[in-house]
Amino acid sequence: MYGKGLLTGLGITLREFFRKKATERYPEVRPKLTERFRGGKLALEPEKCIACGLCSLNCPNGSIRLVTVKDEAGKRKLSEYEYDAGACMYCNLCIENCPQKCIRWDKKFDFAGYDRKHLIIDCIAVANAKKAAEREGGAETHE
Amino acid sequence: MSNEAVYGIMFYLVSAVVLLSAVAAVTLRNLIHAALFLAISFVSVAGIYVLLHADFLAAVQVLIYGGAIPVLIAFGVMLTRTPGAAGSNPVNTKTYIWGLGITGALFAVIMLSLLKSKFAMQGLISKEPSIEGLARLMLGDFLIPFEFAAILLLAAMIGAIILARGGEAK
Amino acid sequence: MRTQTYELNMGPQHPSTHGVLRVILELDGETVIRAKPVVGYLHRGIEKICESKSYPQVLPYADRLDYLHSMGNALGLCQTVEKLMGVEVPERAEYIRVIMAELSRIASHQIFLGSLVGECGALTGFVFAIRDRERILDLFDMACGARMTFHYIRYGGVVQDLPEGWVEACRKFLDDFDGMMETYRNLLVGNEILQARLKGIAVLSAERALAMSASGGVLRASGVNYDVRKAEPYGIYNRFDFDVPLGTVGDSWDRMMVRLGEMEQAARIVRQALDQMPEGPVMAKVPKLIKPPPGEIYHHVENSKGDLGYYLVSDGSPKPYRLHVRRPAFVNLQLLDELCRGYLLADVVPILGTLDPVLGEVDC
Amino acid sequence: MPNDDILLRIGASLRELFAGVLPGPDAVDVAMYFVALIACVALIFTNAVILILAERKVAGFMQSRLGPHRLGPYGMFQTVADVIKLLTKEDYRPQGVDKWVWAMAPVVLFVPPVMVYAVLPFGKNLVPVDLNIGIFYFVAVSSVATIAFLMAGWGSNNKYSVIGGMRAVAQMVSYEIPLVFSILGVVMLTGSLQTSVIVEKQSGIWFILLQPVAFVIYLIAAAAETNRMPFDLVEGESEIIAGPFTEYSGMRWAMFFLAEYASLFAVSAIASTLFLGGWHGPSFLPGWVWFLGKTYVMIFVFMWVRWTFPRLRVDQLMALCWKYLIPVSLANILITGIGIFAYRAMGG
Repeated sequence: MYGKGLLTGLGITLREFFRKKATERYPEVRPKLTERFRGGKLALEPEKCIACGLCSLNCPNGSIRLVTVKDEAGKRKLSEYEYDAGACMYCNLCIENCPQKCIRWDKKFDFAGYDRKHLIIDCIAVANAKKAAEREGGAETHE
Repeated sequence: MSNEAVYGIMFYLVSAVVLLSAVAAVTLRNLIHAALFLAISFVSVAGIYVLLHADFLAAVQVLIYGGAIPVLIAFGVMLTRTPGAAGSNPVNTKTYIWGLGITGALFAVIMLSLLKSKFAMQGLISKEPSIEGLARLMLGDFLIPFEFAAILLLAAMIGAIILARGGEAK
Repeated sequence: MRTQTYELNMGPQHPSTHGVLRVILELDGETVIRAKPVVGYLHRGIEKICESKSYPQVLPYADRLDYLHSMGNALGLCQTVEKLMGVEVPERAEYIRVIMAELSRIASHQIFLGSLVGECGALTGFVFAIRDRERILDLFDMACGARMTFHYIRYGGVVQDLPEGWVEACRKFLDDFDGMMETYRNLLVGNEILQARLKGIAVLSAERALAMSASGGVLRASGVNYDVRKAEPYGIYNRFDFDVPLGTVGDSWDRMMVRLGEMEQAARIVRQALDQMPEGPVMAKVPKLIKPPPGEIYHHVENSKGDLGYYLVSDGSPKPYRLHVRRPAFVNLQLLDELCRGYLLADVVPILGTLDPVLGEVDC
Repeated sequence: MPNDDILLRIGASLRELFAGVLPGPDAVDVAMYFVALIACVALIFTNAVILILAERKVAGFMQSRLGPHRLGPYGMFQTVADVIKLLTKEDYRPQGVDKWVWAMAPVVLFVPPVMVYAVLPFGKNLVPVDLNIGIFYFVAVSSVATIAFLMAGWGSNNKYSVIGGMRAVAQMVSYEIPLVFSILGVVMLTGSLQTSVIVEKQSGIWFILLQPVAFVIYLIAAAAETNRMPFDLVEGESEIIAGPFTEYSGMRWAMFFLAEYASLFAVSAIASTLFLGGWHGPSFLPGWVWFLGKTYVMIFVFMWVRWTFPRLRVDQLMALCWKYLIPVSLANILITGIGIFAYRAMGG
């Protein structure tokens, strides 16, 4: 009969009306991130880093900029490590190619800002600030 | 203030709107604006009907003219050539005199016939619902003309459809 | 009455042109006389970028071609490079690749269905499709940590084995999938208004479809039985038992129903793959520095949009000398003008929807 | 017990108050009309605020979303915030619009729903203006809305808007006919156009049972008249973006929404008047509560349909009207006439 499809359609939407909803109240209910989640910013552990530059070399977009200096013993040392989230493709190649496993995703994905500059992150400073905060109170910082 | 005075003031106000918007409708250069003023004119005529306690007629006036004016505008839009509607309703000043003459003659004819004829319900405001009397007249005394009018309208409609289709075939 | 035609710019900012497509419509009243698609508003020069990147760096860009079927794009590119290098992919990786590509196909067709009916006005159908697609994205998120640009399939296999509990989650999704299809059928397919909107609209004959080198659902809706997975089975597709849904008329309705059928067939393939999947390594021995031998190769796969081909020229260096992508959405989109002529303005949007262009792929 | 009705008591005390201040009964009547007008406008505004939230909630719930939920409990103040935002927006006039036509369109569109509210029978003795041609007045006044859409469409000087305006004419002029014909069935049963009389006659049996076909036709035609799904071709946001509304912003744009929801309420109220027994209902609640309840049920039905169906195409829309609805409604009138005749012949 003509109109049967219309009525079944109405039935479906009415049933949905009383069902549990699929969406969440976002800022209060945080999404559960999976273990392998790629997102947020790069978190660096500067003392583990050997300044080999493989992460920067493997990055398709050149979103990692690092500067190395030679110390007294002639060993290469990291002096600057900048990560530009605005240019990042989140392809994971930097992390996969790190021989020391000293970079990882911090998974804090909500870092929208009003300026492009906010997307460029000085990873060494962030790591130091985090360490300082841990030394202070042991509490996790949420920058 | 007596009721009659209020009705008088209202009558002249509404009449002024009717006449002024009618003048605007014939003089404005923009077809769309002209049609809109025509709508105002027609709808305000309904106001006069309301003052005369002819509610049904007023509603009919609004329905017919309020509903039909958009079609008129639509035709105006369709017939208007780009660019713009600014000069879409050209007014030929040379025919002013003709227009005035014809209007005057028509006005005279209507006035004469109005003055000559005698009205059955002169000066009487009927408290009876106007629609019932109308129904009795249309479906009783004047049934045959009423039905003839219906047939005429049907024929006109069919004719219009045929004309429109013919234009498509070309 | 003499009438005038007029031009109407649909897009590039228009709610239903699937991104930044611009269509210049020539209309007589509401009847379409000409519909000229103007592409290039999302052009990123991916083919050119790829010439200056090493092979591993090229791979993430493949995800960004047809971002609704990323897994399929990556699969095609990986198989192209593997074919040139002669790499043997481990069994388990092959199965995972098929599962991912087919799940991605379902997700892509859900977007197709949702956006098509959403453009016809049934927004609830759109939201239902998006909601159900979310389940697939959750599976991808579990496997590789991303929901859109996965970068999961790599040269020589897949980057990581499936995590704990993934197979069960996938089976659970497949169980629910029949219910989802049932909802689509009841809410959308059975709806008489939608049928009236799509049936008999924009009929594409098999000859024209072949002449315009259409592919994918657009071609099969016209009744041409051509599916790369059947015609030239790549990977392990010859091990699965699945049908190729075909249309009979070639109208918008058939183009929609073919895609719905493909979703079910994809689910069937995923079920078989989950059952047959062996244990083992997921990555072949591939050198760190990928340098295919000099030569050229063409490889094509059946993407959700159609026949996706990669033409790769290698000069033996770690960067591709030339990579050309045959983008099915781009090829299908050229049918828009032909299909729209003589139909109404309101038909343009569903016709565009059934051609299913993804602007990331069209403009590349 | 109509005197227990709180609204009637308020009305009576107001009348007493005016009688003490104003000279003559005519002046008191006029004052009471003004009170009714103000009440109607207040109803329109509060109702629109409620209905916009309700629509968004209904849409959300049917799409397995939560709908607005940020502002206030269950997002109750969302529309209030929206209204404030729209009011404080810049009054922006695009270049090249037909200034007066464009600016007047939202105002003209707002007139018909306000005028229709005058004849809605909110309860026994609670009709703002109990015209003896009430239903016909509703039809006549609501036909003016077409002009407003066309004004907006033409005045915007935008091709999308003109297409929308032309669609509005074709659609609303056509669907007026089945709308009137479906109402006619009820009018034939009652022999009156007065809304209060129509409701009065339904004390025994609701007319939806006697005129089910007319009810369905009325629903379809009313949805088309108010430009709601599946007949929202005038807006058709996937083809012509928003049709006549494309070039409006701020409060002018909000006026379109106010008018849309006001007329949605109006057609729903007329539906409950004509077919659902108006204020009749078990007497533990006052009549106007029943009336509003039935009206809101009708509104829910309209929303439900909107969030389920796709949109028709313009030729299908016209075909539905001229090829199906009008013949069926004419047949309905004929059958109703025969039915009444047979009923009388049997000595009913």
